[in-house]
Amino acid sequence: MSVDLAVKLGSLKLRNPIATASGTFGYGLEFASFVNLKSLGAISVKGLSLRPCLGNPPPRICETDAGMLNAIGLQNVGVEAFLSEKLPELHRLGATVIANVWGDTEEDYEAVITRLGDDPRLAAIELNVSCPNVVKGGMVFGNDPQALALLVKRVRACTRLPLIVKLSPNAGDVVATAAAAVEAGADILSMINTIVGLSIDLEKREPKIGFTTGGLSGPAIRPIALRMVWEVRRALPGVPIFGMGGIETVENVLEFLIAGADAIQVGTANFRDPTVSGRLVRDLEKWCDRNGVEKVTELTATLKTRPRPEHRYA
Amino acid sequence: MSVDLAVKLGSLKLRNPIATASGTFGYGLEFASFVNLKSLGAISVKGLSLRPCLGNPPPRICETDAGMLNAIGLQNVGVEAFLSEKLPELHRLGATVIANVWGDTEEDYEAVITRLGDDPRLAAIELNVSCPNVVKGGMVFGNDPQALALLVKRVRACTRLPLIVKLSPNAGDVVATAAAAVEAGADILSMINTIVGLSIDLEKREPKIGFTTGGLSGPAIRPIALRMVWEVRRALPGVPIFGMGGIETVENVLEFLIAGADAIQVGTANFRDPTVSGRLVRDLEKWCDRNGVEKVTELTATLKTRPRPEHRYA
Amino acid sequence: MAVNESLRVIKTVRYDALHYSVFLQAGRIGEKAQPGHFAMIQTGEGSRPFLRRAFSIADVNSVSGVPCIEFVVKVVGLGTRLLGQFSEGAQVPVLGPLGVPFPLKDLSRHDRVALVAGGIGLAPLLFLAHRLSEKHIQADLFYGGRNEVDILKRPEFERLLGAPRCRYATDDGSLGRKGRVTDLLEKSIESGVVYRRVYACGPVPMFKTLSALLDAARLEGIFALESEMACGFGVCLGCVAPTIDGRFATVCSEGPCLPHTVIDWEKM
Amino acid sequence: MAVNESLRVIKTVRYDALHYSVFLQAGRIGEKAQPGHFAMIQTGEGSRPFLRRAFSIADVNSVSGVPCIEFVVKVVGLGTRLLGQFSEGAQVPVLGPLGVPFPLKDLSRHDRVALVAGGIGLAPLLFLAHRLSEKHIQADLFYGGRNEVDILKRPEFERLLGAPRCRYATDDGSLGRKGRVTDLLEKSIESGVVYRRVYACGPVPMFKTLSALLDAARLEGIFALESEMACGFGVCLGCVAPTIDGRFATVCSEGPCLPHTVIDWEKM
Ligand SMILES: Cc1cc2nc3c(=O)[nH]c(=O)nc-3n(C[C@H](O)[C@H](O)[C@H](O)COP(=O)(O)OP(=O)(O)OC[C@H]3O[C@@H](n4cnc5c(N)ncnc54)[C@H](O)[C@@H]3O)c2cc1C
Ligand SMILES: Cc1cc2nc3c(=O)[nH]c(=O)nc-3n(C[C@H](O)[C@H](O)[C@H](O)COP(=O)(O)OP(=O)(O)OC[C@H]3O[C@@H](n4cnc5c(N)ncnc54)[C@H](O)[C@@H]3O)c2cc1C
Ligand SMILES: Cc1cc2nc3c(=O)[nH]c(=O)nc-3n(C[C@H](O)[C@H](O)[C@H](O)COP(=O)(O)O)c2cc1C
Ligand SMILES: Cc1cc2nc3c(=O)[nH]c(=O)nc-3n(C[C@H](O)[C@H](O)[C@H](O)COP(=O)(O)O)c2cc1C
Ligand code: FES
Ligand code: FES
Repeated sequence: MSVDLAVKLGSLKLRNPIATASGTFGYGLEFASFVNLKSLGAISVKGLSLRPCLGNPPPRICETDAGMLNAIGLQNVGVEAFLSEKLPELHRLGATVIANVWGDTEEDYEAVITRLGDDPRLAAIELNVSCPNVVKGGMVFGNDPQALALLVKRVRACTRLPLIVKLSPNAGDVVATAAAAVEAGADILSMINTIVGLSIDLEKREPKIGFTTGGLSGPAIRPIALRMVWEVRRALPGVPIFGMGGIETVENVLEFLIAGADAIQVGTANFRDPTVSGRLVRDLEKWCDRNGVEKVTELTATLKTRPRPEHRYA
Repeated sequence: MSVDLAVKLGSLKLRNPIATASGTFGYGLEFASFVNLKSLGAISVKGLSLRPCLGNPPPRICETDAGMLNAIGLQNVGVEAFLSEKLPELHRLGATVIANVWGDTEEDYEAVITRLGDDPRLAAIELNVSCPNVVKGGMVFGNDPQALALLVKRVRACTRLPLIVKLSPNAGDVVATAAAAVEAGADILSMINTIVGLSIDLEKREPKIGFTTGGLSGPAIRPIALRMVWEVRRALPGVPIFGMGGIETVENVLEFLIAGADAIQVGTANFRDPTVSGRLVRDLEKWCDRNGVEKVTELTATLKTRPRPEHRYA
Repeated sequence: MAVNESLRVIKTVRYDALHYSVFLQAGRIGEKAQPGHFAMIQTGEGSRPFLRRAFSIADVNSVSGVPCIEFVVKVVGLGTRLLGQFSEGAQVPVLGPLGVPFPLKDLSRHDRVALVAGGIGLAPLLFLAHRLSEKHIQADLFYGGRNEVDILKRPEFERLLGAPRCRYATDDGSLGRKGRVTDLLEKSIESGVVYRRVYACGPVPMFKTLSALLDAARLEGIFALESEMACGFGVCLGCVAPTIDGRFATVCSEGPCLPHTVIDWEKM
Repeated sequence: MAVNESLRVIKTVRYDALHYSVFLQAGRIGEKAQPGHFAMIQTGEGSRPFLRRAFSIADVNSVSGVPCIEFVVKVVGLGTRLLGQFSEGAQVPVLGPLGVPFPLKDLSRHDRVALVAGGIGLAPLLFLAHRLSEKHIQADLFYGGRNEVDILKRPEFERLLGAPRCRYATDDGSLGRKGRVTDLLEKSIESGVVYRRVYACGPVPMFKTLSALLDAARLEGIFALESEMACGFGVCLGCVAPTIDGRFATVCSEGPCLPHTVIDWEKM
């Protein structure tokens, strides 16, 4: 097999298009015995804040049909511990690391990104402006194109690393937020974060999640995620995209590439099977080989659509 | 069993809160051998337009994880044939009928509702402003609070029947469209219509749906639908709501009632099991009986939520 | 009127890795079934597959004295795989009989008809062959597949219709004539046989060729169509096929058995 | 280090309508397992249930010479129902051994410990009882349930620990003392028995009562906690429990076996 799996998202070069999604792959190291971290396109680590964050009180997760809700509340070790305890080991293992970051305010975002600076052990910074499980910050930026543009402009000045902006599917018009982020300086878009959902414990008449609502992820949201990737690709054809949402199989990966993603991130599937990301790299290579695809980039954004009919009446 | 299942949505009185959703129950008559139509709370018929509509070219449906996509394109027999061929028989069978209507333009909506007028064989009119599978009309109204308000105001003048406005989950802020509809004269809200999704045929590199995108329905969207019902109920506590989205079991029904729906509509589940709606009525009665609930309205909007924590840092 | 019932799995017979017959207790569906009817079957527990799957009723018969409906199935995905894995005695939700069956009443002993099957399209034609044989109507079978393995139920067809009346075509020539099944029918027509009606079931490319052939020979064709279905009884409007008068016909309730002249084959 | 492997179902033994043991081929997980460890098991095919389910390793033993891991399961929903329905020979994805096991090495023959089980909480304590018995450490079992049917594996516990050391409590008095299992332990402590350590597994209300009891008696407790889990190895941060120092501890990787003094029982 001599399939070329390498992809370029602007200046971000990945050995293959299979990355892992923030919050579903810990700090990467926890998966070292299940996946050769070096074999992955990239690893987006759990969302980092300036100070260690405790997260939301439990219950934080529940299962739904073909998916799950979570409201972790961005519990993380903080940027200092990440730099001193996690990143050196990730670097030693040859992982391509994306630092996913967040804050309550614009200043918080600036501070954490400034702390990461242009660290050469990082491949990119991913701005989480779309977490639905926090009271401040998070989705507030992601759902308002203007607030988002201001934020992106400010943080853009804090690093020379490629800047990925992770979009919220909860905004009405994902193309509008995408355009605002790009206009303000985003190099790459990643999409989608989780969709706000609710699930109820009948006995208690309480939400199953302590935070009341949680973010829906998993195969249930895949058609929605795929549609959004396609919409944004069509509207902004030159902007590189990380697609995600319910990816579990190589067929799912291919759907996202064809719809317009340059690379993908595997999320919730890592919980169901911790070896899945490594297997998807191998399956993708095999699929390309069997189907005469020499470079995986041949597939990107090749969806053929038909013209849409207007109503016809009898 | 002497459980009182009756519910009131404003002036719309139903013998129980189990209705069937437009587009998933034909014109009702097709189900007469599977369900005693009189035993249902109500039947919302397939979306009617002034003239018979041919719908979209196939393929129109495909399966997804715990759900399906459809882009039927509102094929229907037209309001005349409905009045002459379907409604008399529905009326004879004792069904409580909701006429779901749509148009390409405001004038179209007005015309079809004027034709239905105050027909005493109808219990209510449901305005579909949220169909994602048409080029004109449909979702264009549903996603823009201002356009929606103008439309609702105009059609409100055309009938004295209770007016239900069916909301789009594809708008960014469902509370804003809900408020606009109510402000403009909607008596009842129904939610949610399908969520725009995409699914791809890998062999052909074409969308599985001829219209490219389709509306996602079924259990996959239930957590999202439930969250939206809860949000709107909280924001507009006095406005009656028909909740729907992935309802299949009595537990699902109860979730919606507790979240804030006064009644529910069963959609895609009718395809998986044509007898489901009748069974849900019986199951609801049994559940109430077993759990000491004398009136089903005791359950409505009884979700107990906890205060949401702000971030806490270590 | 269709019935929604839970039917017991009586037996499963495997022909090869991809094909099998599953026999379900006949129930009320079996009593009502006619050739061309189909059923919607919930092929797995829980929500995978999410929708029921459509299968032609391939025969109504009996297994050790138990009245059964037989389905002949080709594995193409999850649903068709799971349906073959039910253990004996399992209860399977079935909705049927559905659709418009093959027209049959107007045939008399003097008529001769043709059955054209492509691949798994044999299923409804098998049931039809049984009824034709009971009615002593002469029928020629033209049955095509990719190779010998695709040709199922040969002994049964030959017993019902007479071996000389059964002709086969395979893409690789491993059974019968090498080439398309429609070539067999064309030969027969050219040789002067007059068919009162041609019943067919198979893939769309076969239907297209056959349709042109029938038009040229001015023969009546009844095709049993397939389509992705959600409900199976005309309410979702998901299964439509374009008609020559510019409408969309529901394959499940206006079909599946339709005159070939109704469909706009150019748009298929 | 946890292993992700596919293990064969060797045998399933039903105790009653709600309880059973399933024996899986031991694999590398069995080699590494210690009392208190658990495993995440994919209990159904496809996406229902969507997430794996957590089960304590209840023993590592052998069935007809095949090394096995045993899980003792109570049916409470879909996953626990399906796990009991696999046929012999089915391959089941298992991730394990996971979590922090019970501390055991520091015990000597002179120590006496207590095991407190509530309901299905017997599972990790059964494995512990095996190891304690091998090490000849004296252990008293206090085991509570709603009724006699809830009390599983009695002969095995009594064989391992000695029948007089096994005491039971049921809500309805159908076995042992009527009342709470913690009352049994309290009696024993009051009678002057000194426990080097109290190992416990059961529902949260039991843990709360027990925690207060241990605090009052100044005894060390190690509790095997439960929680809803998505990953089972510390990456989703979904399974946390509130700690007395105001943090949230991951039950799957900081636990499941934790000193009772770590958890903030008021917030549970
Ligand atoms: C009226 C009717 C009668 C049928 N009779 C038979 C029969 O007797 N025996 C038999 O084996 N099959 C029959 N089929 C086809 C059968 O319904 C499909 O093979 C089945 O739905 C595929 O399900 P799956 O889950 O295995 O495959 P999926 O995983 O759903 O799909 C696998 C492939 O099959 C295609 N497919 C899916 N559904 C259909 C469908 N309804 N029709 C055609 N292709 C489909 C998909 O596009 C895909 O390429 C019939 C179909 C119809 C509409
Ligand atoms: C570390 C650990 C060890 C366990 N060991 C055992 C064991 O040895 N034997 C055994 O029978 N069970 C054990 N459990 C509990 C077991 O994981 C749950 O019973 C199981 O996940 C329920 O799945 P279900 O699909 O049957 O139920 P569901 O349909 O998911 O839920 C049914 C009910 O069970 C509750 N529930 C769901 N998941 C859990 C969970 N992880 N913990 C507690 N309650 C839950 C739900 O809130 C609901 O009320 C253990 C749990 C943990 C965390
Ligand atoms: C438990 C959990 C935690 C998550 N935490 C984060 C996070 O910290 N930062 C972030 O940007 N996204 C986070 N996400 C979102 C995922 O990265 C991803 O966008 C989403 O889950 C959709 O992909 P999936 O369906 O494949 O899981 C989290 C998702 C889950 C399920
Ligand atoms: C095949 C199909 C056709 C539909 N047609 C209509 C329609 O004509 N008018 C309408 O208001 N909603 C229509 N809907 C939306 C449903 O009424 C319902 O809002 C949606 O499917 C969510 O509910 P469910 O998940 O229970 O199906 C249709 C849905 C499906 C699946
Ligand atoms: S399958 Fe629903 S209309 Fe034909
Ligand atoms: S279950 Fe995922 S962190 Fe514990």
